[in-house]
Amino acid sequence: MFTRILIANRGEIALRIIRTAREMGVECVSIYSRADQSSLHTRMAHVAVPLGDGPPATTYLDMDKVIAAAQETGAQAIHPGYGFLAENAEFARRVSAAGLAWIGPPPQAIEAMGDKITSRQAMERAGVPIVPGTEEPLEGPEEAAVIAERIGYPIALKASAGGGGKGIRVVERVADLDGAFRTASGEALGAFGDGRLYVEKYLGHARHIEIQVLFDSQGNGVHLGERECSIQRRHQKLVEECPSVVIDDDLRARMGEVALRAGSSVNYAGAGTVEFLFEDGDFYFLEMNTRLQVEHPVTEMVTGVDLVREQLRVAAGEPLGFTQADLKFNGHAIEVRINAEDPAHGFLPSTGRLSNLRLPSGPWVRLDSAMYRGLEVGTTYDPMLAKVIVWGPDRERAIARMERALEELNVGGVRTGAPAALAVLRSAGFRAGDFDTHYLENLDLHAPAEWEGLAAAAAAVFRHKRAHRRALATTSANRDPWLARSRREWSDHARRTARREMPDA
Amino acid sequence: MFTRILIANRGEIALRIIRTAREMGVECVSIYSRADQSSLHTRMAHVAVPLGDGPPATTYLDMDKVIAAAQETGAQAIHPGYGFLAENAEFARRVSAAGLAWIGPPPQAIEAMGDKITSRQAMERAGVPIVPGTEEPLEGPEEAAVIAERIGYPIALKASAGGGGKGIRVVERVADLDGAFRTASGEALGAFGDGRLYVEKYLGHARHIEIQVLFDSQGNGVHLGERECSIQRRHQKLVEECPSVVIDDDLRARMGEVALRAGSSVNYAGAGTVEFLFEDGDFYFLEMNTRLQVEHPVTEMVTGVDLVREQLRVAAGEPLGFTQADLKFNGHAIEVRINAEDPAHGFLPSTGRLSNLRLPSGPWVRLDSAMYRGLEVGTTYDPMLAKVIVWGPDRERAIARMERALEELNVGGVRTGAPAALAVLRSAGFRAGDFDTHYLENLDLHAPAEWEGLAAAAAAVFRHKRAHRRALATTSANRDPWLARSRREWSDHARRTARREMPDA
Amino acid sequence: MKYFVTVNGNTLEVSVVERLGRLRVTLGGQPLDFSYEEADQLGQVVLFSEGRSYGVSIEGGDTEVDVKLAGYLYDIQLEDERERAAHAAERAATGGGGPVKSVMPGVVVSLCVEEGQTVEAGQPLLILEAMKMQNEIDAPQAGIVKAVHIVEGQAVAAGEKLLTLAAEPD
Amino acid sequence: MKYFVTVNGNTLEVSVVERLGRLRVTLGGQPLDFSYEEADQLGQVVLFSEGRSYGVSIEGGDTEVDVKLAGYLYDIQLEDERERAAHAAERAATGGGGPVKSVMPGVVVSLCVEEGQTVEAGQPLLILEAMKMQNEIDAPQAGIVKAVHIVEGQAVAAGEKLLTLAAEPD
Repeated sequence: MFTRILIANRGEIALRIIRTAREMGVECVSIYSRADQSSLHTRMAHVAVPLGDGPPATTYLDMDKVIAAAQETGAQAIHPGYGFLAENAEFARRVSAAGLAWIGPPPQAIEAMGDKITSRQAMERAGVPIVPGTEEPLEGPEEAAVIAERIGYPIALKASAGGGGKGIRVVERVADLDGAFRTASGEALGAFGDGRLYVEKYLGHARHIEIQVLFDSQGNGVHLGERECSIQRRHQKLVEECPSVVIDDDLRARMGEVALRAGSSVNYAGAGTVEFLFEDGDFYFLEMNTRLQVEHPVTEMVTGVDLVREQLRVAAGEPLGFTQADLKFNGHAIEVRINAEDPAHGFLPSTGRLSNLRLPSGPWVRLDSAMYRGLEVGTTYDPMLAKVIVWGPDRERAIARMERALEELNVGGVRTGAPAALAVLRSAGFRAGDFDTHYLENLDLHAPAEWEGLAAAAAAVFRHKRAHRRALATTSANRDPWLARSRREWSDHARRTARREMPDA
Repeated sequence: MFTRILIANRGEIALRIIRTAREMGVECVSIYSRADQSSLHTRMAHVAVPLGDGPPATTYLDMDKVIAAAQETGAQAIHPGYGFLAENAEFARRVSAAGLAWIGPPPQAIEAMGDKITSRQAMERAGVPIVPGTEEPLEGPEEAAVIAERIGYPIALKASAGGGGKGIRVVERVADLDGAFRTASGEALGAFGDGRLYVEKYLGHARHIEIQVLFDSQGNGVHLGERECSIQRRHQKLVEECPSVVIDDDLRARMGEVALRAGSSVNYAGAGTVEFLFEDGDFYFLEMNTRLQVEHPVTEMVTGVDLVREQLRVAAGEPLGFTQADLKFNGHAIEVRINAEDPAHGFLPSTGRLSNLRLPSGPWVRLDSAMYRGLEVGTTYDPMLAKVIVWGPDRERAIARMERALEELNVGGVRTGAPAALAVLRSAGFRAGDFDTHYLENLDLHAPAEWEGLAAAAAAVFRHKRAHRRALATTSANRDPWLARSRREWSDHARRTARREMPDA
Repeated sequence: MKYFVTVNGNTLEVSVVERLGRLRVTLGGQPLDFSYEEADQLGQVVLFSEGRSYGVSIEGGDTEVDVKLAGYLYDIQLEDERERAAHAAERAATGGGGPVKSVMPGVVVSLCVEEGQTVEAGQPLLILEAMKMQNEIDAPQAGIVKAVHIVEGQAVAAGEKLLTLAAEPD
Repeated sequence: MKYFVTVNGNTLEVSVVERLGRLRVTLGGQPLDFSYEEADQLGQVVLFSEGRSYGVSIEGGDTEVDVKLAGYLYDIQLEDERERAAHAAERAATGGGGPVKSVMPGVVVSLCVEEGQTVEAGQPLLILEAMKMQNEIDAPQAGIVKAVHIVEGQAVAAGEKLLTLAAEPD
């Protein structure tokens, strides 16, 4: 096993990896931008390497800097987390060329799965079912219109180089095609440096179901069951669970077998996820994510397998050491992502300083979080601040536990998607297991009317007390005009420095 | 099921109960003393009833007030937690007499097990093995000396009415008997209002192993395996685990059977724990705790059973609905108690205001805590602030996970026993499973020499920076003597109020 | 003091009077059994009302307050009588139009309308990129684009005015 | 500034000099590669030393500091040169005796010695009840009880003087 690894990431996933590495006795090197110098991943590492003051392109995405940081600190391997350089085959190659181990699949597997179009072709050849649509990039909206006519509306325009919901637009009718093509292509160009799009039949009431797989470099592979990820907003997952209510043992075995075939066909190694659309008992290959996924904890809670540990073991050349038959699925797990966003305003990003944190804990509640009091949430990085994960012996109890955990959670200073997740958990359709990827779009996300009056009264008293405190301050300051001025100056100064001078406050 | 219950407790256990009740859709009434008005158990309840400003005797221990609070708020049942009124048979009777359900065993069972002496007699009749010693209260130290001569030193003096390590003294030789008798009796008188003591053979290298049992009121009973609680300081448990390395399936079944027999003999109902001393393959009945125990979470993590849920179900008259064969033991769990105490100074209590909290979380880490920033830790209540619980697929991984979690934990403002727990987890004897109830006494609890220099340098820089800040403040203040005075006055005022005026700080 | 409190689109009248440290709160003219205890100085508040207690979190300023209660967020706007009158006068002057503000910091990647153009409610006004997502900013009501305050490529802060709409003359 | 830093019973010499915002630290006369960044104002500090970083927590005052590092607590006493000289003089004057202070708040339930009595190291001086436990307070060294500052039944604060011991004359 490695004695020291570098984690080429930040936020909750960097912490997640640090935690397992520490438990394995493996030291961690963190890298950090100036903005992240007080972040938890910086504080919890054994060695933290500054990458300077700049946007991701000159820090977390700068391959030279990242590899140099590993070499200078004696790290033997690099874990990319998710996002950033996690699915960059060139980076994987350069890591290996630098004599370091890459904690991820072989670069060829990343490449084969990284391009939506070639991956569709490869999967078709491997006998994996796929959704009807194009495989070549579209020339323009006109070509999209022709294909849409053939496969029928609604269709989805997707970025060839895309992922994570960026550069995707659903088009219901030909009139919207031009505009959708323009914004999707622009977004794809901005996000991936590649504005090419392809088109696919849009399944109207599909569920998003994915299979976690794990391969060692000796060619052994197992699947760890499915994750149900249909609760999405803006094509971004919000609530995930394991298992799915629509997948029985037989279907799990069949989807697992197909997912393993997909991985084998590209000589996969390490942890990966094969995403499917599921509709009316049929499933279609969507894409393979050649990395650890945000929602991996629900699989961990149900199987007891630490996926990061397995990633490190596989990267160090160890065989899995267990077979499909050794894996047991126990109970039910749910994850809710805590994003800085405003569900009442179309999930637009929310920014601010985390001033007031009340974090959920207690029985069977897991918190994977990078939050701390004082954290500045801006728009430079991904808005995901934390994940709340719960386990229960069955789905009903897991839902009740997550409701309880979300009631305990309070993130002050920004708005988060947690109230929307709570609305999902309390909705009849979700509880009955009857939902698809559009479920959240149609849900009423207003806070319940029951407490409107109480909330209104509380807000009025809040303002009253603010005014009262201001009045008191003004009265005492007004006694002497000179004092009033000096106090005001001091007050600004105090606002910046008082807590520094009062470590015990 | 009840729709509303009252929780006659405070701290982490009140929160623990609130969490399960919320998940079951049962509303919670909390009671609180003036000192606890901002505590989490007060904030997280559906209804919180103030019991006035006073010591436990006039608040949490005042039976009239507690029962009145339940009646006034429409609670249908009372959960006593542990400590306070949990093992008070009179209270249990009065709760029932008031028409409320008692979430605990029948008063007769509490009584039968509450007196150490009568419980020993009852267990002897039921065929449960017991430790040699007296059953009658001692007349005085002279009688203790006579019996000690017969059963051999070392002996243990114990409070007849005792529990929780209070009123216990181990005596190695006759010369120490007088003093030990006096302090133990005084402590027992203070803690329980009853200074009577009994004497028992003190097992020199025994382990403390206990069996969790659960009975419904229809007479069905199951055991949920053992807990290993040998890591103790001052007769108080510090580290607990499930399972124990010395208990195999056969022994677990035998001890479970004996524990069930002990419970049945007193017509037990609800959750309870039968404590044993274990030495050289033999086990002796120590006592039965007729309540939920502090360390119950390790059993929960390994069995998946929510013990508080089962308590509520049993109290509501529901049958268990599962049998011994349905219970599966999965993996290994460890708990560390976070007490406000100073391991470097004989675990004496530590008091202060929690100024700086960094709480562990992440994969398979559970935190049962009543801590929040600003909490005043005094000497009025039990010093236990929180419990860290981890699960792992095996003992080795659970230990590594707990080490990681304790490294993440920081409780600023008071000292805690966490470093001592870390020293235990890292000691060769503990890792080998080779320890007894004296293990902790003989452990070197000094922080490792490795980082002494670094810590010394950090402390010096800390002082340097304090001095520097003070110098800066003095220099700028000295520019104008009038200003210096006003600033100093403001500064004192700011210390008290600045945070109130800066909610975003 | 009397406040007009808007929550979930409903405007409620709340009056708050404090006498000798005791709060008296009315909601819609009816007295409310209500107490308000600050658990810390960060916004954690314990409310007691009608025999129930609520551990809530309250943050904001004078006119915009977030109340978090039982996991839900109540996004609340407050006006006192003077502010309400001023806002009503302003609405009367602009015919119900007003500024369209950015709800988040971002960059204007594309402007879809120009000054003087008539727009329908829901029509895209511009595309704002934030956190690597392109977000369409739609017209909150039908009207005429009275002024455009930004240009393509411009970085805007949260709360910054993007355009001003005027209600269409009848 | 030079400090005498006592940790785990060892006294180390540390000097700290800050020039133009850069720290220069020596430990036992040897330069230490050391940086100190405050992560917040509550005591969370990131140390960098000899190619490693450490997320530590530091609390205390000028002479008593708790450094928490990797889950361990380093209980540290600091003296500067002036304080060290003063303490040495004090020890010389009292012959190595000094006050016995309470390490916790509690109530004196029983006093086991009286003024003028000779005590051995480890001999019980009094019993202090705190958090419902009776704690024996033992003599830290052999000596003579020079003064008793408390009476039975008295409540004492942490840090309060209980007795003063004087070293026994040779």
